[in-house]
Amino acid sequence: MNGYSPLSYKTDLKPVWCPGCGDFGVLNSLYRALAELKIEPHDTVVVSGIGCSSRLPGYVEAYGFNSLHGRALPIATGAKLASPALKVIAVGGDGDGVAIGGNHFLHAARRNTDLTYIMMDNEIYGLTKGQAAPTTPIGDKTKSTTYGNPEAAVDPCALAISFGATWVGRGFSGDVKGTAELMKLAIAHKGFAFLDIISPCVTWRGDDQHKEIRAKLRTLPAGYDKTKRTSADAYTNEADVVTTGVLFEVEHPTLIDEILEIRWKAQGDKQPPTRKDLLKAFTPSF
Amino acid sequence: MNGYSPLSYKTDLKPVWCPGCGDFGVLNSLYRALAELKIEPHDTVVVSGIGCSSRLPGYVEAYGFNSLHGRALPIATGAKLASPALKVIAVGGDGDGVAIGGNHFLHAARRNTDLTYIMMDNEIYGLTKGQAAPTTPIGDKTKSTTYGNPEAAVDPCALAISFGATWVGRGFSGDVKGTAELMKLAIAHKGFAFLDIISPCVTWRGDDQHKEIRAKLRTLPAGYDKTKRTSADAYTNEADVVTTGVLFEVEHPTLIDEILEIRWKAQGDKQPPTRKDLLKAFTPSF
Amino acid sequence: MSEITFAIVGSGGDGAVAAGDILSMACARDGLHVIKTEAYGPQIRGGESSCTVRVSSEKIYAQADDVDALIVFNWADFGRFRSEISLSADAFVLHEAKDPAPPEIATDRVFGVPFNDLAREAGAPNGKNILALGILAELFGLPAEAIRAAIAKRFAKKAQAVVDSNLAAFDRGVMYCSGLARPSRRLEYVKTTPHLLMSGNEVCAVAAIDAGCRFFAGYPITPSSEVLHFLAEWLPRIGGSTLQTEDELAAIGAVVGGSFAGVKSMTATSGPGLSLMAEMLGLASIAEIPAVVYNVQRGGPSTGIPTKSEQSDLMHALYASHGDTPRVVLSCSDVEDTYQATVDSFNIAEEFQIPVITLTDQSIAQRRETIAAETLEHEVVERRIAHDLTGYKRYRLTEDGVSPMSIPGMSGGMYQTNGLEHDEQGRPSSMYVVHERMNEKRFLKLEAVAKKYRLFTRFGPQKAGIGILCWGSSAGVVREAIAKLNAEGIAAAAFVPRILMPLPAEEIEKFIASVDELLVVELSHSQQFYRYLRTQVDMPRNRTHVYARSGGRALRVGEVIEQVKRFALSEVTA
Amino acid sequence: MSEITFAIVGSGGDGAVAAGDILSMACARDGLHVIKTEAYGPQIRGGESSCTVRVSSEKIYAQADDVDALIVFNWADFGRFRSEISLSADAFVLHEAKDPAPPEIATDRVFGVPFNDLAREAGAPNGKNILALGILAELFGLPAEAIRAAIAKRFAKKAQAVVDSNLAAFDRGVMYCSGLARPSRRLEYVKTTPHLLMSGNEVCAVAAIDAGCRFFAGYPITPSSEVLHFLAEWLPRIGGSTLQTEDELAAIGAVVGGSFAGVKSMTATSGPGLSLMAEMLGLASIAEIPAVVYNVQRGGPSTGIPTKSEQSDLMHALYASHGDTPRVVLSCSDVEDTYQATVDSFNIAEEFQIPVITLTDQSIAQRRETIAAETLEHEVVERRIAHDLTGYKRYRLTEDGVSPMSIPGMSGGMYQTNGLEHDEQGRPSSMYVVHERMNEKRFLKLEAVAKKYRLFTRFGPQKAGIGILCWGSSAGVVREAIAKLNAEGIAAAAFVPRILMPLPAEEIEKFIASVDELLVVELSHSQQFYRYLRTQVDMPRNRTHVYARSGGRALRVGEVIEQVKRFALSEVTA
Ligand SMILES: Cc1ncc(C[n+]2csc(CCOP(=O)(O)OP(=O)(O)O)c2C)c(N)n1
Ligand SMILES: Cc1ncc(C[n+]2csc(CCOP(=O)(O)OP(=O)(O)O)c2C)c(N)n1
Ligand code: SF4
Ligand code: SF4
Ligand SMILES: [Mg+2]
Ligand SMILES: [Mg+2]
Repeated sequence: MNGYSPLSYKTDLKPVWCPGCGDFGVLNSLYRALAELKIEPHDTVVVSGIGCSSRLPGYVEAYGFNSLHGRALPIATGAKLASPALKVIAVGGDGDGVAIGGNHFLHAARRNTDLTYIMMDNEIYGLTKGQAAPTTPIGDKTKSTTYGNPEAAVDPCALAISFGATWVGRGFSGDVKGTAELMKLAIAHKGFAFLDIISPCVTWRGDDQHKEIRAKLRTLPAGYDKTKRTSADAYTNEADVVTTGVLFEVEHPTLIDEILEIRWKAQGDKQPPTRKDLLKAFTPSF
Repeated sequence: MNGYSPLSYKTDLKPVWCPGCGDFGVLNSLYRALAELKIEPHDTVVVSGIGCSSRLPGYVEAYGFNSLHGRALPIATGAKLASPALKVIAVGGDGDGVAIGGNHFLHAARRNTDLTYIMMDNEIYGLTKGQAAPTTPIGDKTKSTTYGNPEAAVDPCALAISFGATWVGRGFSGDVKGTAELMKLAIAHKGFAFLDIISPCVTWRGDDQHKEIRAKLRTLPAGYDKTKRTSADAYTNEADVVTTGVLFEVEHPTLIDEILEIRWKAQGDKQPPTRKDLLKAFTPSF
Repeated sequence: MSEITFAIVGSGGDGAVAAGDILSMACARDGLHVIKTEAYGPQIRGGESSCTVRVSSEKIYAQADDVDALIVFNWADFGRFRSEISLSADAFVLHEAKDPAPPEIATDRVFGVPFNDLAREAGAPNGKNILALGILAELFGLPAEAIRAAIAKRFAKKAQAVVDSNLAAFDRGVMYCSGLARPSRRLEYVKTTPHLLMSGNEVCAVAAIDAGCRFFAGYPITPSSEVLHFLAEWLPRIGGSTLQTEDELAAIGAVVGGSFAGVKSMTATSGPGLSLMAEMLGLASIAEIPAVVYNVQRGGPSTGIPTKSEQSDLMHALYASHGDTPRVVLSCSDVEDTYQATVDSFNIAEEFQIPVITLTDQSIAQRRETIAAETLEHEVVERRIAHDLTGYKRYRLTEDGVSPMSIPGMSGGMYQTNGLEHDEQGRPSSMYVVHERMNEKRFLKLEAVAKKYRLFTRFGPQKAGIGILCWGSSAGVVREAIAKLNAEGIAAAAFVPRILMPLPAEEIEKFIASVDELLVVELSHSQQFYRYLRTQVDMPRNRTHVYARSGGRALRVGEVIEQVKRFALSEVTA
Repeated sequence: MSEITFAIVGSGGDGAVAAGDILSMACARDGLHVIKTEAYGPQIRGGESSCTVRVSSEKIYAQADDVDALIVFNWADFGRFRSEISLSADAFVLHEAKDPAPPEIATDRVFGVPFNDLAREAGAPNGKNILALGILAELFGLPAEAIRAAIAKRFAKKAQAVVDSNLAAFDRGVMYCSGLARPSRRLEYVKTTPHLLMSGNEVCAVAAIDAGCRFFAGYPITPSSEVLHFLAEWLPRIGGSTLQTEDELAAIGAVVGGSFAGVKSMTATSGPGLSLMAEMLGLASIAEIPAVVYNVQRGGPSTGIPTKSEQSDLMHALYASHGDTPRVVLSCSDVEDTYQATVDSFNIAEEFQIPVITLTDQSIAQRRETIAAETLEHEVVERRIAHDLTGYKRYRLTEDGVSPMSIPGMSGGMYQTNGLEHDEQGRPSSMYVVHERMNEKRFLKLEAVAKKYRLFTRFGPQKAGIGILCWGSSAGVVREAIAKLNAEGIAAAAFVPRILMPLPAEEIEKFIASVDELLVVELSHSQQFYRYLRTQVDMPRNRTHVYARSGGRALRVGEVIEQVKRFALSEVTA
């Protein structure tokens, strides 16, 4: 690869997304972020689940893994732990991450796993043609909620913070440049970084989504203290506005830090154990 | 059954628990709470997962369901939705509920499902002989963490609140009476009530657990505002103390409310649909 | 029998599928038999789509092998389906005149039609699909009046002008034919009473309601989600409810919970979901809780090909879950049969307190087919409830393994149900004798099911030179192949077990004895059906042939006939 | 061969298991062969426990059917195990004198011993178990010096007084025997070089390390957790790591991720966990990612009987996951064999980029057995890496179906891996032709595995009147049965496929041809092994017998002999 331009991260696979889908913006932001951070494609792994959004790895010049619905994070965790030098980015939909994958989201965040996790949040199940997601507002009519969604929506950012993520941000796919900046911060963060990107599904949530969301956008106030868990309370689970920016950021030892620490405690710079050491507990040496 | 005494809720099955296990206290509190609330045993369903603690339904005179590891809540949800007149109580361990069952915990709470969920929290996997749970403090040595647990613990109460539970409390198994009072409130609550009961595992966390925890106990201050999500922040994820009491309580429409509302919207007091109505979309009537 | 198969190919806005819908509904109204399928390109929306409608004067059981009349709005779109759409020898092709036909297509039956211009002229710029219907109706003798009525109905909610302009487009199409050559065949039929037009998924949902299902829990997945959609609309109207769960683990869990609480419950899913349900199937089995799992097979393994058919979830359905885990597996052989299979599934689940997996596949579940309303009737069986609760034992050993059940809310019926091995009271036990006896009890139920549910179909002569064994969606194709072979004078027969677990092995052996050569037909690369048959049936070594291939392309009648001739005739004549 | 089996039964504090440990280690040191098993009552802790140690001068392959010497500290505790412990005809029973033997036990070889009083006298009030060892050593000719050394080692970390008092208790036991009758048999042996004493789970963990595994992800579950415990201690010492995941879905997910990233990875589980892994197995299969899943079978279905053995996860291991999903299934026939099976599992997974399930069961996984250190050696095979990356295609079609793999970090090797059906580049495709070809590719690998890995064992004469087919833990018992039968002059033989998928069907057919009657032996109520054999092997209708029963009780040598005699001799002699 010569140089790092957004275009150089593009594969020759044509996205399957609907015209107007927010995920195009997310993809473009990612190209930009990778280029500006000069990330080596071959040191990068992009893992996704299943959903419209989860098709993204096929469009990024990197090692890609379009896996199972809800299981991007365990696979990403395994790749990172086995090979810590890799840059591992998990991506996927809100259904993928908060419905079927919710438990992995909780535990990957809790462990402060060294991953970037980008959620393309369209408040719906796109690929399966428009059923309610855990992010779909209560009362909304969808394919699976004929009389209005009976269930309260959750805000993935609020969840991420309560799960223990050490970096949490929100972007909007319509703002390619702003979202690219957020991605750069998320990717550069040491530990579990979660970025919720509002990425409209024009097909199942209506053509007006882009306009409606744009009207709701606002940014964090000056002096916002992103190091306090409670700070984000006012900017998550919002009803009529959508606040973008870095909602939360702290430094904690990461899972890789802990693993290295464990290796050190276990063996340090001593000679590696011999076969004899390994079998000692089973050997009747008395 | 004649009268409602704690003893009348006892079955003739002998608990398998170790002498000194905290779960005995939880069981006794439950007998008391059921008796004092005069709950009809045959209208009650107690569902559990798998673990030492999940053996509890066998010891309670009620319809019991000792199910699968991590799946008590979906089963409880199904039972409640299918038959809303039942009193459904889910019980189980911290591993059962926060590790393998974490996603169901999130979604049962989010839906404000009309369930009481009692967690016997011993900060360890008891039944499988002492591996770290997601509640085990960071640094602790267990069977699976030879060099100290690398992962940060989560507080189930903090999670429950962020998941959307409408009643959240914490008790201590050593305080049978106080815990029974909390259980009574939890069972009486309309919606998803979560009660975390610190219930020591003397076998894998040490004989001193009871004493140590007792020393850390404190109660909520007078004037504590349990209706604010943020109030609980100071009393969850605590390091050196354990605060018992009702940490959070609000009123929201419950899942059953919503289901009834949907039925009303769908049919109201109109005549039930006929076979013809049902097949209308498929009938070429033009 | 007079029949014609139409295909309309276009892009998102071209209305290919809408035209197929209108055509199908109109034919259904006039008592014609229809099978309608759709196919899409990889784009989530707005990409290529194709809609195929087979219309026949008599009952049909499968899609047709070949298309007799093709409408192409755009050859680029057609390219995507080139490997899926096969044209009959005398196929009539009408394409947008501005987009000339590629040379390999061009024959004397290929005509350019200025669809767009004509539609615009007719005052319906978006109505070229309707215009095409007019052409087809006129050329092939389709029920024009019914189509016009169907058009009016379709646009009834829009302004009258929209209705009118579309009708005008239709009429313009009819008129346009005066300048066109005539196809070699026209549809000949007598108008009769209307049929219903339904998909397998829709039939399943209606059957579930009829069987008494009042609780549905599910997680969306292609190609089964329509069951969730339908029941989300209808169950609340009859006092039931649906729950869209967080995943399939929860879906089957909620079903087990709902059923434990006494309400008939089901879930619907496809392969990936069924894989996630493996553990809970085992719980339902050991805890003896009725549960119906309707599984729509698609191309596998893993995410595979979600929009296409295959018969490769069979082994998983039969054996998923660790341990010795009895369950019942039924299959649907066509849309109509889905009704019986679904009601039977509930009946068996409830009577025998056992999980039942109802296997179908994308081709049946999502195609629309005409069916007679009176075929949607079936006896409903209720759970055996323990009425005398003195000395009640939930898992009492009985002759057929079924222990009457108490339901939460029944005073005196309290018990503990258990995923651990347990004694008659439901108390955990790790004793071998208890385990062996309870395994026996649980498997006894399969014997009782086998006795009561002899679900199989046989086509063709009682003695035959070749006999085909197949299941599920292959049955319709095989049935048509048998009819053709018989008409040619070839003595071919087929046996279709509609119940797969327990397998009607004796009946299969009788069938085998009644034929010379044996051919197993299935859409599974690893021969799952053949291998499964072998577990219980002695397949004669020297006269058994297996035709097993991957799914992803519909099984063709011609393909079956070719196999039959290869294995039967070649050996008979050589 | 000289052998004696001891059982010690007591409550939590009685030290029955500790005594068995000491005895086993001591015997191992002096080159004796030992198999040690434990059993517990339902109480989580402090309940009844029993420890059985079989000691032999020659290699042994299974627990013994009967106990020759029994120590009972408390008859109530013994009651729990009554159905599991069978006493040999001349069994020697020593029980606490204060607790008189129940009448059905009392014979002239049953003696009351004041264990508690004697131990107190010896200054070791908690040492009655050690005292019992003294008695056993003296009566049965056990290696007393080794036992004393083992006692000293056991208490080495405590005060010297503790060591001394325990040794005193041992000596008091030895002395006490002067007043006792003598048993009819004593152990006769020659001291040789020490053996290792290991459980199947421990051997698996060591084998994984030897095979190059550097990443383990798992979720605790009985009876497999010891693998997690061992690797959590050792992998960090050699630059690897373990992850205790939130559930089994994540465990197998992390393994797939780790392996994708180029590191040999494994998980260990038992039935319920394996059920949860079904979907991800399919992903590993279609995405062609090496993965090793070590599965310890226990009583099923569902939670079943977690602490006991059964061979009933077979069908699930073979067929779990929807779709046509190739995988390899290996089995462990004893503790020692677990080493070969585990290393082979990694070798196959890595070379053929396929998930491998290594099936064992509780009886092998948790019993401790003596093994010679030199048997823990096996060739290690590495993954085929794509070194020339020009025009690289991750899923290139090759002769044996294996496409060399690039590893993240390798420049120029980038590709997309996919659970969707895909072309050679890994790009999603829903075309039939691609699907069929890729199915072929994936199943080709099984043929290549079959050719290279002809893993099976055969015991007994080359031609036999009866041949037994069995697998896994049944093999050891059958092997001993065959030896006894052969010694009796009965020509019995056995065939044990150590690789189950792909099945060495040809070899099995050869075996069948070499015997008159055929007997299938397995611990699965639903005859999973027999049914599976039938999928690929023609089992002769009139000379095949199946002995399949539930697990939960160990298979006995005598049970196998009885079956053999029933099916073979009765027909030969009648
Ligand atoms: C185990 C399993 N269950 C269900 C599905 C079907 N499915 C595919 S994508 C999807 C949800 C899509 O929603 P989301 O994750 O929000 O992604 P989007 O399409 O909206 O980008 C579902 C339910 C599946 N592939 N696998
Ligand atoms: C699917 C599955 N995985 C693993 C297990 C093994 N297992 C049984 S209980 C348990 C955890 C016990 O911990 P917890 O839930 O905290 O209950 P406790 O015993 O501490 O009361 C585990 C891992 C299982 N039964 N099923
Ligand atoms: S369906 Fe929605 S989410 Fe999916 S590609 Fe189309 S617009 Fe995007
Ligand atoms: S192991 Fe721990 S949690 Fe389990 S019964 Fe014993 S003390 Fe209680
Ligand atoms: Mg979405
Ligand atoms: Mg616990």
